[in-house]
Amino acid sequence: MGRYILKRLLWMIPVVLGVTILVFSIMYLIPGDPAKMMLSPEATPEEVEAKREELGLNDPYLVRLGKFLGGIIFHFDFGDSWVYNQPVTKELVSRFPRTVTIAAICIGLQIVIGIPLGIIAAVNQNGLGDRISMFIALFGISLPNFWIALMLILFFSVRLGWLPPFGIGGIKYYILPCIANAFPGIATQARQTRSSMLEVIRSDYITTARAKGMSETQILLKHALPNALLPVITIIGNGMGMLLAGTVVIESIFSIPGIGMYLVGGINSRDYNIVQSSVIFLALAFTFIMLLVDLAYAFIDPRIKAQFARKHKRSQHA
Amino acid sequence: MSALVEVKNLKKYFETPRGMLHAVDDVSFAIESGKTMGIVGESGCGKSTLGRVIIHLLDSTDGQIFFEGKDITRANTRQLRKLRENMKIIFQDPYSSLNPRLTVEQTIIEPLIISKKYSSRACSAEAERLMALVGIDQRLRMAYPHELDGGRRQRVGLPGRSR
Amino acid sequence: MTKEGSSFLAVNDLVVEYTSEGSVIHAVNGVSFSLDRGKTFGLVGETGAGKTSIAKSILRILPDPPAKIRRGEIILDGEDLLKLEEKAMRKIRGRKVSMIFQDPMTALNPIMKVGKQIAEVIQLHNKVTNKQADAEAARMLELVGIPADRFNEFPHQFSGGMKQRVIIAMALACKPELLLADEPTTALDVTIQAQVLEMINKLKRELDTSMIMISHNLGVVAEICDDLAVIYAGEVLELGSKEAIFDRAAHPYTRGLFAAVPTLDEEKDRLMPISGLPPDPSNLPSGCHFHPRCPLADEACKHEKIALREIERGHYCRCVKVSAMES
Amino acid sequence: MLDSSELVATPKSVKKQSQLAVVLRRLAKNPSAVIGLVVVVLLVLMAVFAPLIAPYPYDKQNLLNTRKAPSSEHIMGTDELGRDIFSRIVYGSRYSLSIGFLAVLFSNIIGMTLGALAGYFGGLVDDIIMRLIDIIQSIPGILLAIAISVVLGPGFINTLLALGFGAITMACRLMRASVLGIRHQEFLEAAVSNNASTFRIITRHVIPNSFAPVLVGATMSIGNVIMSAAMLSFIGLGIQPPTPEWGAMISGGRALIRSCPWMVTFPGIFIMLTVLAFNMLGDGLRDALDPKLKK
Repeated sequence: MGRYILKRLLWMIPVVLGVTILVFSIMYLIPGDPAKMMLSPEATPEEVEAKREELGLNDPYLVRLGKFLGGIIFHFDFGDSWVYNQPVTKELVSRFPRTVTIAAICIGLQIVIGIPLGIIAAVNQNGLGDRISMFIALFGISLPNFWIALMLILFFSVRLGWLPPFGIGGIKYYILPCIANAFPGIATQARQTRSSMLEVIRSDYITTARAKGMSETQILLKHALPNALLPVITIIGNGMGMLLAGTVVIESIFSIPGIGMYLVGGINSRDYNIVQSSVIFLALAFTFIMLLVDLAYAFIDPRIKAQFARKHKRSQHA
Repeated sequence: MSALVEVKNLKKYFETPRGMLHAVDDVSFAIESGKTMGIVGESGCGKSTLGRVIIHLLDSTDGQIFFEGKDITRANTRQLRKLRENMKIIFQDPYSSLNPRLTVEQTIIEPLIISKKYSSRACSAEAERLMALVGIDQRLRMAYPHELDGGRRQRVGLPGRSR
Repeated sequence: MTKEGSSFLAVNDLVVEYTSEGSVIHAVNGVSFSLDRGKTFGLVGETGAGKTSIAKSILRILPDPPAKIRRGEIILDGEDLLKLEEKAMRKIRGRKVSMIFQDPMTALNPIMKVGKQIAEVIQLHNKVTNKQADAEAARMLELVGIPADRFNEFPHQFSGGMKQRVIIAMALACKPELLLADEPTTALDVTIQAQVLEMINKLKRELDTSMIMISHNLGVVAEICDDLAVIYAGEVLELGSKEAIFDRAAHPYTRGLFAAVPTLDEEKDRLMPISGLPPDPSNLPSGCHFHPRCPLADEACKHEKIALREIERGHYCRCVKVSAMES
Repeated sequence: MLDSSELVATPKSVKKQSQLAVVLRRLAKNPSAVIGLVVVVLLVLMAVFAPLIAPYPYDKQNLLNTRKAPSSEHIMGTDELGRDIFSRIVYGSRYSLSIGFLAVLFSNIIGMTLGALAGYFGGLVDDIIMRLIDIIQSIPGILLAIAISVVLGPGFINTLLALGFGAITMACRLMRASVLGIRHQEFLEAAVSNNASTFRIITRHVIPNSFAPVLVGATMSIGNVIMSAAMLSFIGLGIQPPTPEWGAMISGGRALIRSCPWMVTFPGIFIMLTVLAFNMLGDGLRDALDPKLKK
């Protein structure tokens, strides 16, 4: 098992490098002169040139990439923001916990609500429960989360005044953002859990279990669920990607000072380094989570575990 | 009369992560024209690989293959084109040997079209003849594989002749 | 093989229908047979004749939509299984009656240890501790020729033949009185097929298990069954002891089946296949279902239903063209 | 498990059941797919005939009645510059639909080619393509789009490229998976033994049998792209006001959510309707093309 973990960790390095280089290159290679974009349109060419020099935009690609990568790898420093010259890393690190809390709550909701919904829908396929929950789920994946957020604010804050429309504080401040961000995730989780369950329910080993005289609930718990949960874990991982991206918008609507809001700020002020670093930071967080998902998958799926356990002597049976 | 097909010390090895796999290891035999040769063995003993090597779906590692007396072991693409008009393969699993998106007629005339020797009118006439030859009902001409059972699918795979 | 009275299992006039995309599929059309304790009964027929539906009806594991048992009785040890409610039926599945499936590759739970899957059925039907169940499961593994130290391995680490042995061990773990074997060797290689059949036979004798063997392979049936029924389009066309049917096959369909099997001794250049194809189960031909493909068919066969007649003691045939045999 | 061999209904009269006819017939039987298709067609008609449908030109300002609630005159009210919201939504459909179609078209063409190459040839080609896809996919789609569109700047084409780039990965994965599925089918070997050229094998045997899941994926991703485009406009990227893009309209109305909520509500409803229609159509297509249901 250790070998598998090591292999996955080793594989992380090229991915992390790849992500960083990809985002850096996108920001670098695509046309458009960042300096000109940042300064006001009336800026004279000299001013633009001075800005380019100051930001080191004239250095060749490899030099800039080397500096940027070096900064991240050796002392985890994403450099300074171009507009305010504040170190970006400090901001990212301080804001990261808040973004992660929202994402974690949303993943929690996605698991606690989405998975059972999917299982119930699959178990009584084409029944009333199935039709209703799947219709709601279909809605769920079609609603943009920023619009849900605004509708929730409109209803719960403006009309009813129960919940604060923005800001941070106690639990109350997290309710609306999490619902808005998690709703599409819950819907996707329910739909995909349902199709994974249906796939399992139709397989032969379920008939074998029935032929053994097991009750439907026993079959569901001991045979159907374990097999169906494997693909579901990957779905949770992907859902995390959507959530991290979703926080960008949710944080700006509810003005929650997370990385998302910082990124949107960077966009408005055309501060390339903030945008670049925030995207990379979130992407790395996502990659790390996907690593955890992979490891969880390997830990649960005996086929992968067995592949790497075959080296030792077969365990003596009692 | 020299044998129609002769195989001398034919070998086919596959590299696998666990070392060299000797799928076909020094096989020799000859088949007279019109005769049927049975190759019997348990699964995984290399029977299908042997067949695929002989008709050049797989390249041989060593040994020689003769067809009508000529050495075709290292046939180039042009020779292969000619050869493949005389050698046909019928597969084991009727459910995966037919393209699910082609009708019975399209499947039968596919080799005819490729050989470019038949006009479209000649193709459909030939298709009709071949269907009768292998005992497929004419009204199944436009049927798709998923509408046929195993037996009929094998018959559709039979003709495949382009001469 | 008596019709009623002391027989261990009696299936009477079983009718099973499937509904799919609007059309009704008549899979089983009034099948009746019986089986004495310790004997093996063969169900022989082409693919799609309804053999599996009969077996699944006995164990009542037909998928309810779309399948439906319209009519009939299945009397096991004097008790009609179709009348039992689900809880009681669960007591019987795996304990009194168990089943071996056709495709070993998918019949085992891929992420559960092989030994545990056997121990599960033992614990289900007997008040035993985990350790006792595991020990019994290990013993069953040894019984089917698998070293007990592979108890903790997973299905993907076994070949097709070995998987089928695990399934057999699982089916026989609670010493069932009736074993349903649905083409257990079809997915296996010939040499492994022989080993599995030989093992089933040995265990059957040791545990005095009655068995229903489903197969489209006459060789397998000849080797294992005491009596057999030839099934065509969900109906029994011929029923009798192995000797009666193999030596004095009466129904044209049965004779056609035997003629279609290549034999090693005679030099034959062309096999004698039965022309045509099994009928469409959603609209079966009237009268004798076989008449469209039957060389002897005439007007009489085309209209009324043909009854199963006893042409010889214990040998039944559903064909008007077959006269009673002077035994 | 239904024993499929017992259900093989031999074809009574084999009418000309082309693949397309079978799929369309099954699609028609699925109510949600039909609704989806109808709504999509209506939206396309609305986009095409926008000038006829919209009561007012989308940019006509009327400073006399700004921020008006929905009334008979302005069924969806007016915005802070007195422009009729309904007209802006009608015109906005042009941007949303065209971004959705074009981005998915562009990304699927590239994605399918890469996927087919990776799946069919395997080996080094497969490794290189798939490692690249892994890396691109480890950046959540919208973040990638944000990074690209920040640099490219706003505008229709830039947004289209930004959203299209991310969608390449899904199309590639789906195509590769289904090509791998049929790669070892014997009918491909039969094609080789019939002297079929590689090009003919790919175009006549491989692609027709593997494009189904990609088509389903594409239909669903049109909805996602439309939603992402709205999100980009919402955070100030992508298509900018005064162009009547739905996301930008919602972003515009955000500050006035208390006083005139209709500015935010109606565009959102249309986004939801469009995405819902494509998703319903996608679900319907998936069932209709599902090989298991083929028999």
